[in-house]
Amino acid sequence: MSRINWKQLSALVLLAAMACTTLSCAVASSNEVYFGKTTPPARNILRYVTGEEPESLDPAISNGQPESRIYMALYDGLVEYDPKTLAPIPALASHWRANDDSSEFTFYLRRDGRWSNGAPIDANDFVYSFRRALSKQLASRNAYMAYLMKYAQAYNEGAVFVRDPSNGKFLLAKDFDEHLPPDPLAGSPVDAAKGEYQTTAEESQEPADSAFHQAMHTPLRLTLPGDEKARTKLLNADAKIKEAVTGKELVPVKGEDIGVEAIDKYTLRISLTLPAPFFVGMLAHQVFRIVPRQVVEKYGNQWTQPAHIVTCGPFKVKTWQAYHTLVVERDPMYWDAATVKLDEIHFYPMSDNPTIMNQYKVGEVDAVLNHTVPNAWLDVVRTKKDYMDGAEAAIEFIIMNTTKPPLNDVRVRKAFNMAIDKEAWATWRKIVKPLTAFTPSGIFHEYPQPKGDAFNPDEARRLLGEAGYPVTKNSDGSYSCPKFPANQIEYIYNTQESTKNMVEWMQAQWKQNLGITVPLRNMDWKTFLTLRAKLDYVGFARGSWGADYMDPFTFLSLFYTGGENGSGWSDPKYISLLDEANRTLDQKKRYELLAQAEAFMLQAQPIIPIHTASVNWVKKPYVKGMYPNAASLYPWKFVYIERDQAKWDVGTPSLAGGY
Amino acid sequence: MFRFIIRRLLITIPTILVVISITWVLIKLAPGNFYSGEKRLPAAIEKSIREKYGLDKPWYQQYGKTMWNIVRHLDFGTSLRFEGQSVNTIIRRSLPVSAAIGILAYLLALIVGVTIGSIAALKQNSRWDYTSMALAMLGISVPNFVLGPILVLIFSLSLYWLPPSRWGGFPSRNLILPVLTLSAIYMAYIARLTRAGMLEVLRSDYIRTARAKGLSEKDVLIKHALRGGLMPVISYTGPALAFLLTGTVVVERIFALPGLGNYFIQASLNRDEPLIIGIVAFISITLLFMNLLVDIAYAYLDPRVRYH
Amino acid sequence: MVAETLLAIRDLKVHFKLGGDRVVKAVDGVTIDILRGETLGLVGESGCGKSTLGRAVLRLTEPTSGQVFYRDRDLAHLSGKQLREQRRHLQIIFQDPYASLNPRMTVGQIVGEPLETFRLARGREVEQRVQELLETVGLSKRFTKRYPHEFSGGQRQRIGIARALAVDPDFIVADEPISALDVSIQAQIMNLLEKLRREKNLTYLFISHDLRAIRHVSDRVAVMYLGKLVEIADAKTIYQEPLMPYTKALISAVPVPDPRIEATRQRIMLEGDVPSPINPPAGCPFHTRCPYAIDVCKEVVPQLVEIKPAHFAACVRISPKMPHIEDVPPGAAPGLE
Amino acid sequence: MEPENKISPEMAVAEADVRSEESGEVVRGTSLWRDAWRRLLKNKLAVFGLVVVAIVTIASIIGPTVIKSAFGFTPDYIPTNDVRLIRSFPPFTGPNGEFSWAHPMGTDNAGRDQLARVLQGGQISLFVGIISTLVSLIIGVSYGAIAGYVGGRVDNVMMRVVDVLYSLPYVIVVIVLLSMFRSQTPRGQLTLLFIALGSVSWLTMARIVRGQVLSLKNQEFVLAARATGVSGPRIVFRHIVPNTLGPVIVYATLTIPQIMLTEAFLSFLGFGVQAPLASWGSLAADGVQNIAIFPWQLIFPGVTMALTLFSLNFLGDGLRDALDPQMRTT
Amino acid sequence: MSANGALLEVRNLRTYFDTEDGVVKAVDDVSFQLQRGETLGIVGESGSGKSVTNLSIIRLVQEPPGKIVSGEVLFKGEDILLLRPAAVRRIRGRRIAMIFQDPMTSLNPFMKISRQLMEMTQLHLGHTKGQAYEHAIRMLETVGIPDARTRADSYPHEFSGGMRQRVMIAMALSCEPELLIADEPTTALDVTIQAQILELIKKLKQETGTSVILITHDLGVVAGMTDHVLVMYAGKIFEQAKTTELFARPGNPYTKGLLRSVPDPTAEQGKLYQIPGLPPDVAHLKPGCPFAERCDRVEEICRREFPPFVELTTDHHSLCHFAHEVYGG
Repeated sequence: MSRINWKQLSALVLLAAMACTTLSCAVASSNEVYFGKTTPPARNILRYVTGEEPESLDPAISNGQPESRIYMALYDGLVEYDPKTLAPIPALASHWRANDDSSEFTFYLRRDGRWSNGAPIDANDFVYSFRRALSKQLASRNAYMAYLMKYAQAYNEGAVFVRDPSNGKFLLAKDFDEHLPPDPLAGSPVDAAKGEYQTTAEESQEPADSAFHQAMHTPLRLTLPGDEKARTKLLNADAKIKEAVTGKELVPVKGEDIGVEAIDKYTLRISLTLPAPFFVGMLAHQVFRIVPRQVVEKYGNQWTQPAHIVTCGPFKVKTWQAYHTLVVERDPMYWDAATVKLDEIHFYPMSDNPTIMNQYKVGEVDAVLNHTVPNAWLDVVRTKKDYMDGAEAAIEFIIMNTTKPPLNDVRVRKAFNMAIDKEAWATWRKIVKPLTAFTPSGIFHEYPQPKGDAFNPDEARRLLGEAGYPVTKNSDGSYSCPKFPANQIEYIYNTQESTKNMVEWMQAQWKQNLGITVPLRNMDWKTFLTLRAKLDYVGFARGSWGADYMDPFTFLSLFYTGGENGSGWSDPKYISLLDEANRTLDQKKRYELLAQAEAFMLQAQPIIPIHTASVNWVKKPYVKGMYPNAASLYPWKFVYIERDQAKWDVGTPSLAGGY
Repeated sequence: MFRFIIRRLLITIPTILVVISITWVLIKLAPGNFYSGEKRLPAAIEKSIREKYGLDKPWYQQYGKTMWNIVRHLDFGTSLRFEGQSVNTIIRRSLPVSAAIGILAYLLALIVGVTIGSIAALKQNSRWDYTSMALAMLGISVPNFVLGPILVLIFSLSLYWLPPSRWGGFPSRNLILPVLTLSAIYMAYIARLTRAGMLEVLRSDYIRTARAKGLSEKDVLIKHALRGGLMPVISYTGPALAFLLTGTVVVERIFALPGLGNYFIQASLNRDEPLIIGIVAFISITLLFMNLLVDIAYAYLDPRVRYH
Repeated sequence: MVAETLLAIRDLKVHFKLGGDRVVKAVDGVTIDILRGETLGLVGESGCGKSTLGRAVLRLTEPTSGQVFYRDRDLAHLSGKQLREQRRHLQIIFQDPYASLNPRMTVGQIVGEPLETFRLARGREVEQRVQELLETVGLSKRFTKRYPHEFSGGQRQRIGIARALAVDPDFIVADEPISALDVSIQAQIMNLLEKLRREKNLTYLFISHDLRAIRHVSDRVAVMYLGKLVEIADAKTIYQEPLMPYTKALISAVPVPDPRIEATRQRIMLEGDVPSPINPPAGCPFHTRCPYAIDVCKEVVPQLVEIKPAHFAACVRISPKMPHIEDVPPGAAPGLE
Repeated sequence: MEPENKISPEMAVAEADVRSEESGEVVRGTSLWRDAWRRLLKNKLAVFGLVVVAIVTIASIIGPTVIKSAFGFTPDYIPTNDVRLIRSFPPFTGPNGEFSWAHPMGTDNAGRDQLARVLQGGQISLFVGIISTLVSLIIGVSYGAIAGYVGGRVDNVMMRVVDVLYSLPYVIVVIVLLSMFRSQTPRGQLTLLFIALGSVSWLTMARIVRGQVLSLKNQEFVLAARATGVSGPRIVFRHIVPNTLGPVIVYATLTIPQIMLTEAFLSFLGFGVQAPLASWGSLAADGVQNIAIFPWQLIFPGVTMALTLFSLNFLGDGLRDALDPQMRTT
Repeated sequence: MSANGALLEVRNLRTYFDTEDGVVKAVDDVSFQLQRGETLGIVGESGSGKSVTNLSIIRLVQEPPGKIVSGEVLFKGEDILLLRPAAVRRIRGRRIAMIFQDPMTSLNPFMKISRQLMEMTQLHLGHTKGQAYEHAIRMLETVGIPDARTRADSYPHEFSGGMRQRVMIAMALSCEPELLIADEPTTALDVTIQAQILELIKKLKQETGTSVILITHDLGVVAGMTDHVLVMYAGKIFEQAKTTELFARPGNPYTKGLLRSVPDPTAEQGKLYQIPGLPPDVAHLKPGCPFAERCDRVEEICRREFPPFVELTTDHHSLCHFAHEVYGG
């Protein structure tokens, strides 16, 4: 029946294939200085790809990176990140003072701060915003970032104070907990701290020593869970507290109890539970950026809708089309409006990396978010002058479930660690640094980062043998470990192209050096998180973490838990070392203690460090003022479009020097 | 006919409620929460979040509340992930995008597919027939996540003719590539269905009658054959259009379009319960409605069915 | 000679519900005895319910009401299992030789299946029995491995007959068995059926719209119109002396293969079509087309009456005293008296 | 008298045929299948499809072994001991850009041989496609046949169930399925994937079969079977279902590509085959990411997949025509 | 006009079909002529080539697989087979009209009856819509459709079989064709309806003087309707004669067998005569007479040699080695 010449068909297929080949080769071999078009946009607008669709424009709500970049355009805090170093620079606070042990801070606000609706900004806005961010009703996922403030955690958790109705006195924490770290503020009562502040002429009026301030310097009160069930359980477990609490009155911790106080309209005082020299650095975080009280109270959770929203950053919302574009425009009310150079920023929520790169290449966007250049593209893109990379305050590691055999044996964990050639991995991954510790390398300069075990396959095999899984060498030079129950373990990871490459690589290493093939299992992000959090896996799980703030503690705190860290590993010694470090005022000493803790943890090996990540993105050469800083955060007011080709960035802009 | 429509609509309601209920159960069974992240939240915050969204209530209360709001007010609630955004608003916002792409793609598929299919049927077993059917099969064999990027590579990255992605409003040049990508497979199916339908009709007695009347081949085809030959395409249109209208995840993702499909897949991955339920309910309503519409259209186009 | 009644059909009704309130009264109160060893011809135009009647007798279509007695058991009210047992004795041959054989089964499977269902044979016996059956109906025993599509219409009809014979039935409903066949083959099949009847002492209900064939194969003929039997008589009588006006018209409409007869024949031409069984006319179902209809016919439903010995007709305008309608005075309805 | 005249006229037909059979003048296929096969072979496109599918299948099965013995690497072999080799080399290119037979399809990002991966992907894709199609075939055909045959209220309810399942969020179903029934072994994962894919793709099949059954169940051969006392289930599965073969085969051949594409989409979401195993779909999905830089990563799996699906379609159409008994009657 | 003044003359027509089984010679060397005002019956069993013959006349054979291999179809002296397609289309429906067997499927189910009728006159007579509509109503009334005006806008499925066949006839006669080809027009109908339709064709033929070719397998129909008969078997004309002559003195064993195997309701019943065996497989014809295998007076020569077309009288021909013997005996 068929008279067709099927050669025509195959010709058709071949033709299509050849067309693809030619075209794509043409694309790949383009020998240009930059990746794609470099025509600046006609208007003074930056088109930036932010990543996932922002969850909300309310800075207290979301803990995501895409959102944090948007919040930096819309909201100001006491301080802002330095565009290169990420150190705190003055924002709504023109300057600030800390007490001797960095447990109490006073911020002096600039008087020209204004909301986008023209209303002035004063200290009460901060007090309101902090209390709101910590309120149970808001249930902010970032609230823990503010736990350093006195009673903030108690308030956020809905805890209660215990008051003796007879004398009105509160029970104190120190009476019931010997391990409690000393209370820095209580140790320095206000009376004894005359001249706490070195006031400048501008602030000649000494801030009144309020009752609240007094209260902050009284010994830490005892707090008990607000939830009756949890409280009863706790009381039943501790006869001493139970007895003390009996007949006493329970007073809920209120927002007013948190250690933040508007001394006057333009002076804000924050009292902490612990000394925290890095605290000012944390204050640029989104959870500390302020929201407009009137608008929030008027519109409830609808206040961020473009029709209602009032902001305080260099830009304000112009239009918002979800999953498409958020347009923000220069806010003339902004106190530093003179510095703001862009007329508008268009934030594009996009998450498929090749799609983003295509968009960038044809010149439809000017800059993209971090980790956008696919690994395989690096060979081509890295040679271009608009490619950005640099050290990142983020690490990649493997978590092991230490509660289930065979990885409950530290020798086995160490063996798997030593069997990975991280140098080779980093060479292949091209832009990362091999890591043996749990804190990123080259980020915290004075931190005496400990060294974990290095690549040592012989030792790895020996350790495995010692643990009862002898590794034998085959005639062809490969290894095998027949006793190891490889089929009962797995390596779980979330779906992501770059991760897949990595786990395959690790699997290959283990196979090559130990003769063990660990089955890989990928799954969607939420499933992965749940399994890992519940320790509902045997073997290995992917782990990665980027700094919340610029201190090693942001990493080490991942294991500052009772084991809810995906590995099941927890050790009181580790926790007490960290506690001790955080009590230590001397930065150098503190770092030493942190390093001790890290070294201790590395010995226990609940994780296998892989690499310190690297910032990895592209921006057009005409975009100036954006730097490949360690957290990929950009204070937008410094960003501008440079039309003079001579002043374009050729290569990665330097992170040193001023801006 | 009227009674038929009413009866079908009445059946639709319990169907959709069952769909919603099963979806609800599935979401509850799926591991993870909308708020879970790389670093585990402190237990107290987790508890506050659960209280805030009523997730601490017993399951029957949660279920009851969800269903009641839907039944009583057609209110699917507020997205969990997108604070303060109501599901109804999100659907209203994203539907036009999906619909524009979907309808254009289907129209294109219809025009090209019917033309190709008719030619193939008329010139059965000729070179025309084989070439067009080979093209149609190519359309079925090449996944759209491959076709899309290839089109982008050619028309955007190499020739710089068209934008590679993103929504540009309606109408705009941004529509061309996603519409092409999306329509390819439908085009292929329609071409095949048309060919099969036309072949069957062309063999039928009444076409012989039309020829015996002295009508030209063109008139035979257009006046007599096309209507009957397109009946299979009509019945295919219902589900096809419903899925097209409600977005195709892959194309919306490749081209970064703010459509329903994109929302849906993200909502599923984010475990955004109200949003998932809302979109599922919307899709099933559309699906059932489209099927009904097709049945009505069928009845309208085929007088034999109309009077039954 | 009093022949034994094999099958007694009593007031059998088959009504199909359509959408809404519409009901098709396909078979509407049929009562008739089928005698052992006879061929009862059932004739009528398409849509008159003759096939439905044939199928309802075997309960291939569920009767709405009425009884079908076979060996004192009411087939119409048997349970599924009992009914399947009875199927051994009652078989059917279908009209369409293409549709009635499963195209995906071999002849051996088609004919052998009833044997296996009723466990009448096992293993090699089945094969042997199938071959015997094929030979009985005039086919080569080598055909067992072949598929229906390899056969012509006549051969297929023979396969259908072999299948019906496999269980050694008493009674066979032949539902238009020759309508779809070529003229030269029709004669073959009719002769085969006749031969089998003689040899196996079968009883047939022979359904056809072809009056010439019915006349040839039947002992008695029943004429059906719109779900009702309107005339029953032996074959010769009904052709030579039809009583009911419808039967008269029917017989006069049959073309005779002889130009001389055709040239001179007077036809009774009926007006219009058979009315729809969905809303059959009140009174006599035939009154809408009957040249002899009077007002009474629109109201009274005529009963089958033995007008002449062993000759029943349902028409109010005739009676045993006045059997010929041509003789009845205009406007009179002797059947009502 | 001639011996022929002794034969009764009824027997003449049989005799005539026997005669012609003995003289060997009439040659007819003895089985539907052989007949179908013969007609399939006459259809050039179908033969082309058959040949391609056969070649691809055989190559997929034995290919990886052959490559291993010839070059020493497996589809998941990452040369981690020599980082220079962990790169995506173009086809027929060695580590220093010289011509080499080692990787006729080039290598992927991790330096793995593409040919080996494409062949192994073929194993998975064909296996997934065929097994899941079978699953959907078994469920869909049984379900549709029962609904259509029983009819009435049962049919109504069963079809409403299909409506409901049609509307269920596919992604979530898969998430729940895969997380509720976990398996550590790659094989167990694959089995789950089959079930997940098959269990969602049977719906259309059920509808098609139901429609067919509705029109078949009043056919005379079904009545004949009932008349000879054949039981309900036997009627459905012996008499009716085999006759739905034509549309079922066509739809099944359309299901295979759909399932392969769905599998690729699931891989894209992270529910597909587990690395380092790969399917054509996942290879193509990975390759698409690098289309502008390493086109061979897309072209080889993509073209292989498209060619195979292409051929399967032709084969399916050919099978449908060949198996349609009505095609025989002119 | 052909020399002898016939309206239609078919000469040596051959129409072959290319099938998987081989070449089917559906019509093989068929010649006949039809006089103006005459009714010609073509009788034959299925597959005998009677329908293909007539489809070939107006070139409606599906091509492929069919092909008119050779021959002439002279319609008023003009060879239709040589005309351009457009010219053939002007003949179809206008001068030669056809009615098909199955009225249920031969009308377009998607189109109103009126439109299907109007199409004819609009196309061939250049009627305006209004004219065509009126004409359609008149035609429907002519063929005896009650309430033609109200029913004209119905769809075919709303009509019964008999009514549809009337519509087909109305349509065929719309342009007053010179030749009407009725291909088994009553096979799908009941006897009482068949009688009506045949009567109608007879009546209309008398009124319009149209020539008719009536294709049927029913010898009874032929007996009552036709002037001349062709008997076809295996793509050949086996016998041709005046109707009365053919029935009275068939000159071919096949015709004879056919006549004897039809039960005659008027005659006394005996055992029915039957032609043994099956119609031949036209794709695999053996040499010799195609009927030889089934013939009761077969002789050696019949299996070996193709029979001659014997002229029994000027008007009576038979394809048989022993035509004279059969005719005489």
